[in-house]
Amino acid sequence: MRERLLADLRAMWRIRMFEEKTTSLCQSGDIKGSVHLCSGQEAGPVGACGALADGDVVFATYRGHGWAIAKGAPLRAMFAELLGRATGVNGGRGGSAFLSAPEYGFLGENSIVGGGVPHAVGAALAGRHDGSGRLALTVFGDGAMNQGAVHEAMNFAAMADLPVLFVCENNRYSELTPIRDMVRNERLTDRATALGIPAYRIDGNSPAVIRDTVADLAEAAREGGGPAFVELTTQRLVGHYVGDVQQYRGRDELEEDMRAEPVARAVRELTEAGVPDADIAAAEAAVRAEVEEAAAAALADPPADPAGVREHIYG
Amino acid sequence: MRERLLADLRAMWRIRMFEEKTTSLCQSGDIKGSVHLCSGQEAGPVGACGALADGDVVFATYRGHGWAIAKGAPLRAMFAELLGRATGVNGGRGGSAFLSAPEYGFLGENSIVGGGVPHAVGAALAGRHDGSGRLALTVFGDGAMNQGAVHEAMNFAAMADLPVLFVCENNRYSELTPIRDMVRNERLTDRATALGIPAYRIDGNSPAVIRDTVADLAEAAREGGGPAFVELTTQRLVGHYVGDVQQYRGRDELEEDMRAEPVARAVRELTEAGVPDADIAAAEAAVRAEVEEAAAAALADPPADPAGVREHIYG
Amino acid sequence: MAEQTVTVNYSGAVNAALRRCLTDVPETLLYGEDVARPGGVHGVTRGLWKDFGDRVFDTPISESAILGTAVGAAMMGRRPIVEIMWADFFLVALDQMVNQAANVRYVSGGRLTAPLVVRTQQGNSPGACAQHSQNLEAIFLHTPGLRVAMPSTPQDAYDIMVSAVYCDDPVIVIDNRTLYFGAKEPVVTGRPPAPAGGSRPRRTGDALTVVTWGAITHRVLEAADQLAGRSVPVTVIETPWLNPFDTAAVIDSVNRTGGKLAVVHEANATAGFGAEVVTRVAEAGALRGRPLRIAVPDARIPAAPQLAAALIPDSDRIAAELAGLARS
Amino acid sequence: MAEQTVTVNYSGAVNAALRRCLTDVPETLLYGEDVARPGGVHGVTRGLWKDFGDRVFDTPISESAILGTAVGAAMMGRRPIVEIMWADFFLVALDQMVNQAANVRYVSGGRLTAPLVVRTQQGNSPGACAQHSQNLEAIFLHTPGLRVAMPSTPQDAYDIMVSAVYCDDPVIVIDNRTLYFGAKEPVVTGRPPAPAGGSRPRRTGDALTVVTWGAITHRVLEAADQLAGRSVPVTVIETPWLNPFDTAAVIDSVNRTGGKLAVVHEANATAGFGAEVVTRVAEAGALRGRPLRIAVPDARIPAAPQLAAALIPDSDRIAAELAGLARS
Ligand SMILES: Cc1ncc(C[n+]2csc(CCOP(=O)(O)OP(=O)(O)O)c2C)c(N)n1
Ligand SMILES: Cc1ncc(C[n+]2csc(CCOP(=O)(O)OP(=O)(O)O)c2C)c(N)n1
Ligand SMILES: [Mg+2]
Ligand SMILES: [Mg+2]
Repeated sequence: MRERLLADLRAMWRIRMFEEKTTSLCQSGDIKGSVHLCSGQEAGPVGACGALADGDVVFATYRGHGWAIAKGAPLRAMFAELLGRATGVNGGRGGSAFLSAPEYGFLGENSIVGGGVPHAVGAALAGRHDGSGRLALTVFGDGAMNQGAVHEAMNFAAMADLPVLFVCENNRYSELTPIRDMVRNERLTDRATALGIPAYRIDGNSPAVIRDTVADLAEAAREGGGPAFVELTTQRLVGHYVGDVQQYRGRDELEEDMRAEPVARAVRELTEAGVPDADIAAAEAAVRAEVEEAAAAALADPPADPAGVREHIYG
Repeated sequence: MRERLLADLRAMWRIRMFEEKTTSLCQSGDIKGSVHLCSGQEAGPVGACGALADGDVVFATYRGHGWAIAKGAPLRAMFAELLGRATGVNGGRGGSAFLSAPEYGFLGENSIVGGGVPHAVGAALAGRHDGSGRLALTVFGDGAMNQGAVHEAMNFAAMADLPVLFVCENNRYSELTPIRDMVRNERLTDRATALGIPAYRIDGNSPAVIRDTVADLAEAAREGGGPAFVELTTQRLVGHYVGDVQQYRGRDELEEDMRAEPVARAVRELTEAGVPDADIAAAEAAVRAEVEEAAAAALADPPADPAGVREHIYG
Repeated sequence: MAEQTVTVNYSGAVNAALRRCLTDVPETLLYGEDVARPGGVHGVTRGLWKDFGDRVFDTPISESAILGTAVGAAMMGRRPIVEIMWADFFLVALDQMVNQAANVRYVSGGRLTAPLVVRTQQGNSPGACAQHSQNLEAIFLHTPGLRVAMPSTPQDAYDIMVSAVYCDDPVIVIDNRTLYFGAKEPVVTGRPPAPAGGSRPRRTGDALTVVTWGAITHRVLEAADQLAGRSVPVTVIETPWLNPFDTAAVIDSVNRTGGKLAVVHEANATAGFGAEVVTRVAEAGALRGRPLRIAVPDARIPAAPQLAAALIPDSDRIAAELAGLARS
Repeated sequence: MAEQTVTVNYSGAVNAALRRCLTDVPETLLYGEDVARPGGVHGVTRGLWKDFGDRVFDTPISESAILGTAVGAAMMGRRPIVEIMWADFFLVALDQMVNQAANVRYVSGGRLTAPLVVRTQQGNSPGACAQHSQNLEAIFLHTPGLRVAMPSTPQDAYDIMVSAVYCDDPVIVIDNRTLYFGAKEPVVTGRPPAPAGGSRPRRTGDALTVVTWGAITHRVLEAADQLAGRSVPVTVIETPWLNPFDTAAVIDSVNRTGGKLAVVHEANATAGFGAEVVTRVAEAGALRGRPLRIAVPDARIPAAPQLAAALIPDSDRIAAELAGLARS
């Protein structure tokens, strides 16, 4: 268990440090445009992807760096994508908010709220006919629950008994607006239940809890049980986008989030479990070195070449 | 109670006979294009509109003749609209599936499934600010529950505590497809409940039950209780559109529907209550005369004049 | 599949093409509202569900889910053929075509593709309301990444559907319901799929060039025949493929007809694709004098048939306006 | 309201216009995602919620509900001003503009109207992805019943917003976010609302006429100034109102510049509104020689700034192409 928690912590650090490095690359002007970080939400991708099989696919949102990384997208190619380098996972065309890494089963972020959710349902439909029986996981936010396409996609998956996991990362905010002000019934799982989809609201800051839940639901779905819905209660430690000063959040709330967030919590749990601080520090240093190295390599990569900018519009 | 039931029967006959006359005008070629009848579903408009106040407004679908008539749209102007006459409620521009009669609080049919539902929410929002406190009722079918705009509109009304009544006429079919095949959980009211909207599934073939329920919900909504949802269990006695031969429905089912439908049922109840057949027959004859007269007048009305066809595109 | 001539109407031709693709292309799926058991509200997909089992199915009234699942399934290697019952209904789910399907290949640099086909039908028919009468091809033609076709004959309905299914890009095939139950005609089936694109010279004459597409093509041909009778021979080029568009054939013809160009479409004039055709010819320096655009004026379409008829050009009006251009 | 000159940037000008309308027009409402308490993701609506209470509110991420409720509220006599945060997001709810708002007046024969305003912003900014970079005005311009404006200066941002609110038709006002935080300029406020329409002659010169709109207007003006320096004086007509479009002013100018016409827009070329402008001038018989269309090529917009820059015309490229036309 200690080993696994340490492994989870490493995996979460890779994402956290990727996001931190990304922040400084935004501030230095190397990365242009609006960037949405998942700092504080690392337990979701680490836990969920840990329960997926190789052929399974993930469809995420603009806040999807962590999901791409957890599915195996290389850090260097991820940095390169944000930096507009030729070596980026999409050669710089996707950018921070719309990148994909299909070779790793990461079928893409999406910058339209709810836009990628029906894609996951279609991927599961494809799996029924291509013999793979593939499971599709789609992750979206609390606010996306109010977008029509999400409702339609969930009902479609329920109707067709497709193996889709709908993962709602409830970080309590949609951009600058709290979800509690936008819904009358805050139990978002009720919406899935109403469609006949088994739904669970779980601790979104525990990779282990998430992994175990997703593993069970994935198995049920593969056996023909149809879709399932999981709400992860979590928090954003940073603004909606890099530069959002979050005037809309009180200090107490932020401090509470700092205590709850999965990285600090994993460190606490490991210490309590008797893992020496030195070992933890060593692990942290190792991950940081890996992340810095990847960023440095990406920064040294050649920029995407405008010469090819009109290729791949049509086949 | 006998008086009220007889009055309800008259009101339902006006709609039923309007639809029957419309059918023959389609068959004779006087009415062109696809026409959707509400035969079998008359209890909804008669019961619900009976519980609305004058300033309240109704937004319906292409299957909305009955709702327009129940709100007071004159039969002659309704026939004239379907016939493309200048005297039509919209001078022939709306037609069977997209007509409105704003003077009577009938804000329109809509030929886009779910398209009119957010309009009702907006009308209620307007009522909050124009001092009317107007209640808005929107009616749609079972299949419309799977359309994103309906989900969005219901959540919006719930979030803003707006006085909107969402009325779902569940006639068990969406065009040629049974709703039970398109959803996993047939309790459609669960979807409204999940959004925090009180929801009721009631006898859609009893004007009295519908009127009483709507009256209670309307009062609660006016007092600031926010929206409510009512599912009317009912049936279509005819095809989705005039000409639909309904191969997808078994004879037994149709016979059962014939027994359940509100007009025959009202006649039965009145007879059981001791109302002489002669009185019932007299009432029926009177309504038929009114409907025939209205149709004849509309047929004699001048066709809408193409000369004005480019007016009213902009103000 | 062996080449063979069958005698079918437009809807039979589409059905035959779908049957062929479902048979020959195992990756295909066919779904949409009422397309399976009911065989489609216009009967176009009749019988396919029986023969292809769960590859053909009915869906909820959820256009975003229909189109969105098609995008996802196509990303994973299927070739979904989905139906949007009326083109007007695309508007509740256009995101899935413009923001989603059109971006898949480009943004991934070709790592992903979206080889899906959307079948729809559009235009006015007597009594149809304003929400069931629009011609929306220009919206799709303004969207890089999408392919668009509007056949008007049973043979093209068949050939274009087959080409669309074999095409590796998202293709929207737009029928017009008034054509579905036209006369039966011999249709050659079973030929190898042609690549997307190409145009159809329907009439030849040196007075002017008319470019048109979709159901109104038949009115243009009637008009052309009237004019031929009045010894005003016009060239009619039908462009059932609008993307890719056969610009070269159009320019070439305009050069051969003294730079005189007319474009006829059922969509309303402003910002319709007719303007694009005129502009391409002008950019090529082939245009002489004033081009003629015949289209529905910028109004909504009223339900009463005589009102709609006052807006939609018929063959007499088309002939009169073309004659005017010929004289100019 | 008294006439007064304030010094504000583009976003301040929009804010001032909204404040004025909320003050003077009691029927107005202002809502959309993050527009109230947060003051808008771009800060454009900052402070309005504090001063106008529940007439200004935040909504769920439900564009169909935002636009649809605006249509319903407008039918009942309100003048809702709603925000679609990015024009790209219209595509999840276009039904409410094209099938709904645009039909209200026409189909009811004027018994109902839909005097709503939709504020949005569009276009590319460095690093923006393909789903946040489109220019979609042509879709709205192809829809009879809608009004469309694309201001590029603080004064027009103010004046056009006021005109839009007083207009009795649905109006879409499209900003470009790269303009929001430009330089502060004196803006005259409090003048009586002007009717929708009109154009702005920004430069005069007899070499040719350039028609443009939106943020790219500034690049066109830089190009025009370069050319003036090289004694190639061009006329630049900015058309911030695209519907109604000032066709007369454009034709008149083309006549005065030897029939030479260029159109510049940030939207991609094919079926963009530039083709409509070219066609109207050609139909009027005012076009001489080949028109010039400067636009983004038909591609998606990649995120990397240097890639997007290779597609979006800058002032040098515009100047070079205009010079070519002038020489032709
Ligand atoms: C259809 C659509 N509407 C609005 C937006 C603008 N937008 C981007 S992110 C966002 C908030 C989403 O909140 P949530 O779903 O909770 O996800 P989170 O950002 O919290 O992860 C909004 C409104 C969008 N991208 N797409
Ligand atoms: C957005 C949209 N999709 C599809 C259609 C085609 N259509 C018209 S009626 C209908 C069935 C609606 O069923 P239901 O909601 O149960 O209403 P009912 O007709 O039974 O009253 C469909 C699919 C449409 N008009 N609009
Ligand atoms: Mg959130
Ligand atoms: Mg139904």
